[in-house]
Amino acid sequence: MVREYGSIYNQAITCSISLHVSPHNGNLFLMHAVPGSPFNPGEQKNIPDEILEQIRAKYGLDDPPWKQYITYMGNLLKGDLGDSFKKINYSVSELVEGGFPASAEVGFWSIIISLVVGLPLGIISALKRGGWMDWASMILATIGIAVPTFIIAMLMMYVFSMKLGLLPVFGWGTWKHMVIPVVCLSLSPIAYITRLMRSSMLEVSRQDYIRTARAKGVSEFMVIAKHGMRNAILPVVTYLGPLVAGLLTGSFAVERLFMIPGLGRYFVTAVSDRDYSVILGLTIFYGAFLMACILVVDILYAIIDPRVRYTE
Amino acid sequence: MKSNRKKEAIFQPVAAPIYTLEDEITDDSLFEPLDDAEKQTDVISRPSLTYWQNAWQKLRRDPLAMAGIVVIILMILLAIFGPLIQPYTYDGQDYSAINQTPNAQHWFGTDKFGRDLFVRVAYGARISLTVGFAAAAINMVIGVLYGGISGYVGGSVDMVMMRIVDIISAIPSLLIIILVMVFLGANMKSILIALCLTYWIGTARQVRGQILSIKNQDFALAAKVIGESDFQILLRHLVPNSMGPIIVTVTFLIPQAIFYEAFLSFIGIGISVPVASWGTLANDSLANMNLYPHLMLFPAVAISITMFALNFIGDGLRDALDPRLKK
Amino acid sequence: MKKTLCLLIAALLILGMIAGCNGTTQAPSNEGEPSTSTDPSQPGGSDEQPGDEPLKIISYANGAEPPVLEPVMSNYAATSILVYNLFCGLSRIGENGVAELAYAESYEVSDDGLVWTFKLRPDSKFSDGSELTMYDFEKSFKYMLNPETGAPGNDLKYYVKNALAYNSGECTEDEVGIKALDAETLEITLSNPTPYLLDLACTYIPLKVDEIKNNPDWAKSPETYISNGAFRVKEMNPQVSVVMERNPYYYDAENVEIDQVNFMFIDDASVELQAYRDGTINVSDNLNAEAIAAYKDTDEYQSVSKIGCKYFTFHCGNVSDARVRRAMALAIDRETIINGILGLTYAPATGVVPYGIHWGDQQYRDVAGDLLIENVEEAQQLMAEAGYPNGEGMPVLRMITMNNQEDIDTAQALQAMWKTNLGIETEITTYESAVYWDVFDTDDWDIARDGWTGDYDDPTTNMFLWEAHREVNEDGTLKDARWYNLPNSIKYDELMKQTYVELDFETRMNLFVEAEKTLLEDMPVLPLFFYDDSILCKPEVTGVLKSYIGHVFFQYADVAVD
Amino acid sequence: MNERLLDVRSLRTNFLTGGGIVNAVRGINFHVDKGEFLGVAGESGCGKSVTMLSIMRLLPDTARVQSQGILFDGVDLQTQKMKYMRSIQGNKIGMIFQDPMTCLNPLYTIGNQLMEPLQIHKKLSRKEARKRAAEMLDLVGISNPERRLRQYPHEFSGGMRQRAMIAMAMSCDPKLLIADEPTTALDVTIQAQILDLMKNLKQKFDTSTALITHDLGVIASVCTRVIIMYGGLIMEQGYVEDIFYRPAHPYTIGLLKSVPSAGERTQEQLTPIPGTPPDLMNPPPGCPFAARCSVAMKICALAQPELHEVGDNHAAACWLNHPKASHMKGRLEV
Repeated sequence: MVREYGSIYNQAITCSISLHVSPHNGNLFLMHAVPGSPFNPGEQKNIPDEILEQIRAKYGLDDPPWKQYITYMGNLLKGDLGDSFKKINYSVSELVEGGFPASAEVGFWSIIISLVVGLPLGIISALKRGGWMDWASMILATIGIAVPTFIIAMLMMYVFSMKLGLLPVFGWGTWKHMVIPVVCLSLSPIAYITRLMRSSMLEVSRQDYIRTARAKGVSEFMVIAKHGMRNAILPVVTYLGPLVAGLLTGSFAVERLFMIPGLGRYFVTAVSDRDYSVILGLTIFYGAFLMACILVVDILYAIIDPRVRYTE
Repeated sequence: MKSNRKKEAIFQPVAAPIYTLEDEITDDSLFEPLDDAEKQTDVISRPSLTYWQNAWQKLRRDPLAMAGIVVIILMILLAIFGPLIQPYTYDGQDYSAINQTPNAQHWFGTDKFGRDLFVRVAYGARISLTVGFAAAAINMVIGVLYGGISGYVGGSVDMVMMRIVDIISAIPSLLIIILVMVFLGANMKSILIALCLTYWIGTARQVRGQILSIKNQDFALAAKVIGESDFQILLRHLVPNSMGPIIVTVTFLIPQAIFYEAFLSFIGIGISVPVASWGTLANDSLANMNLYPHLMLFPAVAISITMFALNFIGDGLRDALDPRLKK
Repeated sequence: MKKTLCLLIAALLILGMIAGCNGTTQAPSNEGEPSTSTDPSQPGGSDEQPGDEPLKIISYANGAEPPVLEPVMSNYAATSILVYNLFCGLSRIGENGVAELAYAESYEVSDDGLVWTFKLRPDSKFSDGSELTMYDFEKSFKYMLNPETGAPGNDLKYYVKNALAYNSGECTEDEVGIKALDAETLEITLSNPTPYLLDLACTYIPLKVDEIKNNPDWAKSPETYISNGAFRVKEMNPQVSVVMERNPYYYDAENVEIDQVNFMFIDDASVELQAYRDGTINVSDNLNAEAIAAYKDTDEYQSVSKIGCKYFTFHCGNVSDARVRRAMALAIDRETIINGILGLTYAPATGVVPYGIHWGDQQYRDVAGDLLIENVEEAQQLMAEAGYPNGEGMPVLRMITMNNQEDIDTAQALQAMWKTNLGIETEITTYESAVYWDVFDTDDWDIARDGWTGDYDDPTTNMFLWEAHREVNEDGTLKDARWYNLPNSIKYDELMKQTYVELDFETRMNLFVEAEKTLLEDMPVLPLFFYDDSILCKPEVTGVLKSYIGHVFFQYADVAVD
Repeated sequence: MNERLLDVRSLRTNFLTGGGIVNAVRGINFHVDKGEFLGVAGESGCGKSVTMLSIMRLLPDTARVQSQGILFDGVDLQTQKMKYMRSIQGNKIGMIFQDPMTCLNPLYTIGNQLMEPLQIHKKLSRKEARKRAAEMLDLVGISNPERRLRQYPHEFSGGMRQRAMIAMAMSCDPKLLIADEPTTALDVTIQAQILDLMKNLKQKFDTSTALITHDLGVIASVCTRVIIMYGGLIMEQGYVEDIFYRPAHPYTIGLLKSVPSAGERTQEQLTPIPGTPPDLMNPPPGCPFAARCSVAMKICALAQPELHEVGDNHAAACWLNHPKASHMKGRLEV
């Protein structure tokens, strides 16, 4: 069996290595084209320019981009992602290791919830098409897209922590802190998964093999759960790869609002601070993570759909 | 089959036959041959509708989709005529009327500069809707073409194209956008270009997946047999058949474009002050949301209603465009 | 066969869950003492031993986590608040907010005011009990100036002889005007007499330079973060909080009531307000309009004037007519911008030197009087004189600002006021802070957001900005305000040079007033407001000192623990 | 008259569509006896598939079924709840469909789908079900069944898939096998093999079979009795010989003329029936075939003739059988 998956494995691994390196090359030159440098006076111009030049020289920002590229590639091969320009003496890998568990935890639970809520909603609204159930789940699913996350976050904070006092307002540590962020994070994927599932379930329930299954006396539940689900889940699986990568590496808005010590905020602050090594480090980390998720999705797809295994 | 109460109306009562073979029929004329006139052979009972008319009929009967269309029309009217109804301009400041809650004079109240919120929301509609629709349309076209070609051609081309997609999605989009802004300056054009550089990836992936699964179905092979060019097959057969997921992703693109525009404007890349879009209005009001809730309420409600409307239209469209789906 | 694959996937997932779910592991750098992750949601930390009397704890928040926690390498306000609670220099800001001697027991000044000799307080120690000598002071100052360190450094370096020269590599370490004659005495030679040296000396802190040199990660873990101030580092939770405990080896340790300070990092001001309301923090220093509106009239609200002035700079090359600049300065209503639009408690600027700078025991501003009085008619008349009656013929002016809410709102208010009062059209462009100052160095703008917070209680801290020598780069090209080689700018420069050598207090102060008047005649800069710093303290927290440059000191504070 | 297995009395099935109500089946009575091989013939759209699906209750939600009774093995299916129907679907009544390419779930192995009815109805363990499934595959003529069970539908050819379908339908040795155009999608050679297979399965298990097709050739080769349907009604029913040699309904005659009789080398002209089947949205009052019948009379357009005995177990619904219409009968060339 593993032999049969061979084709997919090597295809995915070769391209993941090739991908690994390429975004980061693009990135490096891209960054040097963007104006501004990591060392700038910030709020007020209280550092004379000569000192700034000095600091930039110390970090080797003055030498031409291709030279920096070589030095960067040098230590990359040694596994050192370099130090952050902004957070002095913190290496990028330290930042990533420090931030990743928190982001992963929130991301992981929001994936679970978006699947646990999204899939059934999609199926129900497909089976009861036109009925009030279809209506209700579609409206619920649309909330995820229509209402901006920060409004939902603020409302939930207002209701659950301020008024009812059930949940702490912010901070990190116990599961209670995760409830609102996870809900905010999973609303949008729920909307997407519900719609995808509804659309593909409608498609599948019209197929002949569903009627054959019924003609075999298979119970309605089993017809949907066994025969219907497996076929209908395929488009959702393709969407899972990028979704998992995106959620597990944290979201800027949610982490900033709920003070989650995660990775999400670095994706944005690194760029506005022009913190080159953090940007590069994060891109590589995200790139690798994305490839891993896509690899898992490819394998999952092959497990579910035998036809994919055989088309060389 | 559900036996429901309307059953009788469905089945007309079986009328007793006026003649039966056994009884004597006196009227011999009954047995003259039926002349052709009376034989209406191929009578057309219902007008045959074109594909689009049929879709429109189905759409018309979907209440949610209709409500959606009405709301979108309202929003467009608001965008065009809103600023004209009120005597105020979107940037006219009036320090005697700072942070007023909605009243007769200012329907939506005023912001901290005393600017009329109704006019700003109406003006914001112009920007947000154009950015939303334009970005969604462009991204859909790019995404569908890219995904379509990648899915249809398959093999190593597909692998390469998909890896390019992964590379682009790995590069932080903010970097690309700041770069665009540097060369093109902060205005609507640069936002659109920026949004169109990174947002078509989702559609491309979805369309590729769909095309991959339907490209070797019979109708596609049949089209190939009658000599249609690959491009024709892709556009006239494969893409219309993957309308479902395409519409789903498009209804996602619009809100993402609107919120991202707000984020860009906030970090100084999007539209410059004092022009405002729904996104920036909502962002600015975040700071003192509890003090002046009305500043947050109206733009947020405007965004949400439009998104709800778009999504219901999207759902209605998806069902209507699917010929096999009987209502 | 297929089963094995499913197991593999399942294992991966479970692994992910375990990795995810074991709560926040401490930042890997904290291998040392088994620090518990304090749950920031209940103040008081988790290490309260049951039974002994409750600890006096302050939970303080001032916006996002500062990028740098090392004292030497930062020019961020948030970091200096942490640093000046952990470290203490030769002098410190006393309980009444004025500089007083700290680790220096006494000092003499040579009659030409150039050589100051400080005597170290006997048996001064670092927070790990190790000996603190004047050699540490000397080595710290030179380590900070050393070009390799690449540190923004503190303000003393502009005054000490050869300090700047050594910093730019023009001379060796020994020529710098700081020498430790022996373990107890330190001699500082200045480039010119500076009566307010004690204020500057507060920011000049000693470090264990040898340990820092061989352990660059010293500032990342409590064991290696050795300080000598009122508190020392107990715990570090990246992106969440830094916890400090009383430093027993501090020379003034007995008078420090507070046992522990939790520095919490909260990005969002409205979240911080909520945290203050439900008691998670008892001192809040990042107030938004809503917080000010809610607590302005309660005694929990304390406001201190911060010696900083928010102003916009004119590009005197592009906006060359002084009358137009004066008109634009007079035609705006600062009061409405501050209270109506921004909802803050700044004071409208009536000159360049803000409140908080003293003239003897009075405020300089009260003595010098209001040199800038808003007057729209006069402004319109000036515009007419300059040839632009209500704005006709005026080009559209380009205004640039940073992308924070206060700057954007201020810019919009100015834009509208100039349009209504003077008919002048302006166009606002916002930039990220990383890019702003690069655009500021170019010439394609007319009005630019600027501002300055002084460092010491003397008018020069706010007025040196427009001295001639700052206007020119080495290669003679004009810089910043481009207010150079004009009759008033030359007169302003002479006046400022005299203040450096004038020894009599009164005449020196009047020279400043004279200089301020000449500056405001030409108006190369448009003063808007004088900053003030407001904080919220819970009723049971007293004695939290906020200095005139925005630093917060907890060593004089007390918490009524019932 | 041997024992009745299935007795359908005035079955009517309508569909609610956006455009109106489609009367797919307008009241038909027929029966299937034990061990009989019934053929149901008719053009597409005459309601033959809908009839069978109505009996098996496999129609979509928009369908409504009404009847005076669907007696199967003594039980009136019409009144039974879904649970009972499920217990006989696949168990007592097996069903085969037209397009083998899409009738099998592409994501499950043939074995898995084959064992499903055995596990549900016969409560067999996985091992026993797998063994029984292998036997069935062997029975329907698929070589080394063990390996085949582990394969997926897309690894089977069209013919083999149809055999698998038959194996699946016959796995619980049902009393009645309904085959809805089983051979239409297959080419002729495979078609003949499938028909032979069905024939000897019938002999071996003595299951009575209802074969639905539009191809009279297929009916001639396997069926014992035939029902000709048109416009949702039964035009004629009877033994194969009666229908083929003594057709009593113009539609049947028309059908026979439009089918090339294999074997004889004649230059005989094939004459198709002009016109198109009636619109079932508002069906004609009289005989549905009246509009296309060459010998139609006025009465044909007015009233619908019910089935009239014209021989031993041979009936036709046509006004020609009325004594008064004898003069028209002459016009009909057989």
